[in-house]
Amino acid sequence: MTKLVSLPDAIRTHLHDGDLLYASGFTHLIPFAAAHEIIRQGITGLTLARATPDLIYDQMVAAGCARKLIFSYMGNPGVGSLRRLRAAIESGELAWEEYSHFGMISRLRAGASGLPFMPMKPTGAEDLASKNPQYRQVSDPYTGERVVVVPPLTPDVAIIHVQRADVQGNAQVWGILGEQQLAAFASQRVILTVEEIVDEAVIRSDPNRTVIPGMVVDAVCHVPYCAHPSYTQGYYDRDNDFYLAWDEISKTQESVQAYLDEWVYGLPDRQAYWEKLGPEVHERLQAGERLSQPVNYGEY
Amino acid sequence: MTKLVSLPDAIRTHLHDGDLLYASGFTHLIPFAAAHEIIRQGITGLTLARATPDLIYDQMVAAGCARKLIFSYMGNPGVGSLRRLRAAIESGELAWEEYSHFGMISRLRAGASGLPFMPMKPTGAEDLASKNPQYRQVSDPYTGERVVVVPPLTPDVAIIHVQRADVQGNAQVWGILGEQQLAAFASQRVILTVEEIVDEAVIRSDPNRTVIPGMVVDAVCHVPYCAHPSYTQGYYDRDNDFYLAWDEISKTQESVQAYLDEWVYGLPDRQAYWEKLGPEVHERLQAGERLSQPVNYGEY
Amino acid sequence: MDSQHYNSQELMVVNAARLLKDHDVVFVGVGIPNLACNLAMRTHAPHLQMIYEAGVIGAQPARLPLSIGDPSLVTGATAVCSMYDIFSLYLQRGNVDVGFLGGAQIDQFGNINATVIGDYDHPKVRLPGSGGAMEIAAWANRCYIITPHQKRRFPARVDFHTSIGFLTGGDARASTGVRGGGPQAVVTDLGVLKPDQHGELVLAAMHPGVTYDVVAEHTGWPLKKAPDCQVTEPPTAEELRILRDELDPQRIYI
Amino acid sequence: MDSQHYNSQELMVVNAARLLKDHDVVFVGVGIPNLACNLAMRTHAPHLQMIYEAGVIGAQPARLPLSIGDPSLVTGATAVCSMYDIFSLYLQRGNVDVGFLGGAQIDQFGNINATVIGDYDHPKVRLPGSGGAMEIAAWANRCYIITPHQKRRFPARVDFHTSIGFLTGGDARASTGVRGGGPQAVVTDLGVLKPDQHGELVLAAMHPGVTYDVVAEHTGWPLKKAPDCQVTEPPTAEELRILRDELDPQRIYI
Repeated sequence: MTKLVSLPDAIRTHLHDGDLLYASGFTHLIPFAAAHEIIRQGITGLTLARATPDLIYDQMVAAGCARKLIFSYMGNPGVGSLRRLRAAIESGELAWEEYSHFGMISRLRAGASGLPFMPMKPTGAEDLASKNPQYRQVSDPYTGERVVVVPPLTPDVAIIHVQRADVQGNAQVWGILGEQQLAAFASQRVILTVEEIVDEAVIRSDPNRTVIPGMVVDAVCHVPYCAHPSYTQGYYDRDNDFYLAWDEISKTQESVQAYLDEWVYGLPDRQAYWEKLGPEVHERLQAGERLSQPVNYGEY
Repeated sequence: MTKLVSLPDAIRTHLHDGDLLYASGFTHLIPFAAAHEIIRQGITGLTLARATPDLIYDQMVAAGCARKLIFSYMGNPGVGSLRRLRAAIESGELAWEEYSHFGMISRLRAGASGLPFMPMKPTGAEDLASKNPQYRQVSDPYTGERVVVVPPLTPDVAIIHVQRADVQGNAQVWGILGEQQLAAFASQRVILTVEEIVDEAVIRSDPNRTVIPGMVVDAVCHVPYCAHPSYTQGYYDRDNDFYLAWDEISKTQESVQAYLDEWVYGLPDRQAYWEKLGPEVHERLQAGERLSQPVNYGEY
Repeated sequence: MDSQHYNSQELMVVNAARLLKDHDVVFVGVGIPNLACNLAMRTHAPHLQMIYEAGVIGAQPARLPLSIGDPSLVTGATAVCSMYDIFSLYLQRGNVDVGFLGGAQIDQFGNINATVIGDYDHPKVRLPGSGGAMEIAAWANRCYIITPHQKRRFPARVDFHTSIGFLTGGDARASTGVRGGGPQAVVTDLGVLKPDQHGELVLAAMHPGVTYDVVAEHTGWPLKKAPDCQVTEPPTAEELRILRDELDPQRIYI
Repeated sequence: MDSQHYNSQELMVVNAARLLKDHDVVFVGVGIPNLACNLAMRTHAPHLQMIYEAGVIGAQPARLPLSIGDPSLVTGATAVCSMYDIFSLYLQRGNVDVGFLGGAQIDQFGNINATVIGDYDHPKVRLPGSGGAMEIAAWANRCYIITPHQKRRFPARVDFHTSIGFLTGGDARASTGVRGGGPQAVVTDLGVLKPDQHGELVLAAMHPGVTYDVVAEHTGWPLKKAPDCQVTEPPTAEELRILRDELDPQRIYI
């Protein structure tokens, strides 16, 4: 039973104004093509959750999609600041809710596991908890000591980019795993963007590689190069030059608008975006070949 | 820095009378050879923890190694009862502490994660909790509802069988994963028994396959066929005939003693055991070839 | 092929299979429940998905698995995950539609004892214990029980609550906060019991040729008869053919 | 190769590297800490193990990683795990010996602010926030901070506790129940600060040619001098060669 649909159709069907969205991927597999489609569809009022908002949410906030941000590290990784987010927070335009990485991921772990909360050892740093009432405490019933807890995060929609999946949404991921699996299980609806659609037999040849089972997936979209300027391990490299360039582009709302006009509104889809990047970029981002050695599952 | 030692040396060095031992593996990768070595060395007073005690603990209890059992399902999987354990519990000779599967595994999850407890949704079945004071409750600080919790399990020693590892103990597992990873991280000392020692380059060709990192491993023992009569996915099959045969053997302490005399005390090591099983068994347990399709990690 | 004659095991498998719906996600053990799922998949529920507590999803075993951890379940499956994940991400999260349960005792309110006969601390008969049953009974959307119909298996009250049905009936189950709907049917070799609106198991159907008196005689509480008590359709020739020729040709479980 | 001359970055990398021990498991970011670890591995700590908060263990990157999630960290690593697992199984469990920290402000007691300048709700300057720093500061056995020595970076008290050092000193840190030992050294371009027995950062060493007055002038509290205050050994020719020729030939961080 195929769940294969176009990315515009998947966004239209599953994501609505005002939803809580988790676009997943820790530096790796960030679904930029989906963000661009959301921007093109003019969806607004979203609460955007990600451990690391990265450029993807800097762009979505600049485009007016969001009313609130839930995050744990708001930097341009390896470069510096996320200027549009920072400006929106400093000006009071954007609401936010903040965690440490482990607090954020523990929220997803609770959401994915159907748990009412996840405990964490205390860190002694209480300023953030004093500003975020979602951080609470319980008493350890074995020792009487204080334990910090966070509640489940259960997004309306997760968008998750993966290397390969079959048309039913059984998805395999390698390289940095981030929060891909937890985001899928925590969310009400799951849109998968897929670098390569493969036959079910490929998935079944290595079931331990499957990170997300089709049963929790609502839509499967075939979107090669979806993750640029982030990357897809084994398919293309991280575009560090663009991460640096964004530091310039994002200095003013005007230059961001010009970027969006040219690279988002001015293009129909990711294929056009990738072509527009041109052969020099394609060449620079090529990933060579370094194959895993196989394992034997046995014929029983 | 190699951690390669013989199994007798690893047991002698790391396991002591009275220790809490977790011999890992959920129907798959059960380290029978290690249990036989422990029996041969006459180690006693152990607390034996396993979700499914299986034949491995039935044998160890019959051999007098244990004073207490921690478990969640005490059956001979697919066959029936574990007769020696049952007799030892019914006669009052063996202390025990009992959980459901999720309670047991949550204890390992807490132990492996450095958490003071793990929460679980209530199941309404309170008879077990009323008999086991390790089950406690906390109040959910978000809803006021009751949440069931269990404390960390942190064994003195875990023994974990894996398909392949390098000499530093970086270990890869496929097929049923059970509690292999959690047992390793939860325990103070980890003995790895390994079906196949491979070059570090094999491990590094597929880092996502690594379930246990060398940094938590104390000893690496090369023990082919360690898991018989359970199995090692892709290397040999489960010996269902022996699981059925054990139902007969274990009917009396005398027949178990005869079994131990012939198959444990009467043999120096696993190699002798495997040879004694003979070509007919070898043939019957052969696993055919069904290889995983490779993935590309990329040359960057 | 003799479709006029069938044994108790075949009768239970066929009636259990009919309770499953297309697209159900089923938490399944070995033996009878496994056969019931496979029969449903080959008849009215082709999209049924089986998951095993060992952490295997979408198994396509080339042989009849003899334990829930059989290697043939893994080869060719769509996914494998750890035991913690199968219980948390799948079962506790609410991703399981159907669970199968069994035990030495099932009582008037569908509570099950698989732990002990007699006193817990000084057991007369020590049984295997919960395994995953405590959680399956609480968190699967629906549960089914398959068991031969014998009076000692159906006491009015179980000695020990390994897993719960409707406790003492009424809103007792709901008040515990468990999410699943509890046992929806007990399939036996005499008929099918289902909970009434108070959670009490009543006779919902009898197999062809079985009388109420016989079922009542084999039940440890005064068994009520549902107002719309049915007679089950006998196994069809096709159901028996699949079961005998395709699923268990060596007659291990049937 | 000019080993008589070295810049501030090189000086900090070399002095940070010397704090690492063989067999240390280090939770490492990109940039200076990454260079320090690699330098230590090529000199006195060949068995040092680097883990990244992205979930990578035993990386052997073929190029200098530009983000903590660089694909070159993964290819050829010994293990990769999820973000939840790296924080729970490794960091919270106590498997990390050393963490590196940084931030806009470091105070007298080694507390760090990487969150906000001014009021949290109405920020004057909004900084990136904790990331994993809150947990690293609490749970790694030892922490090191590497930062240029500027007065605005070393206030007496931070505006916001993103991660803790010794709080207000004395037993304040211990009473929070955190397991790690806290910041053991702050390596700057002027020298090295270390906590005294009360948890106050004092001047433990000055780099060659630096005077106490200069360091004190760049520090936002009355800086005490440790009784055994040292002068650091200048970077050796070999350290500089490895750094310049092998680790950062393109001079991205040095």
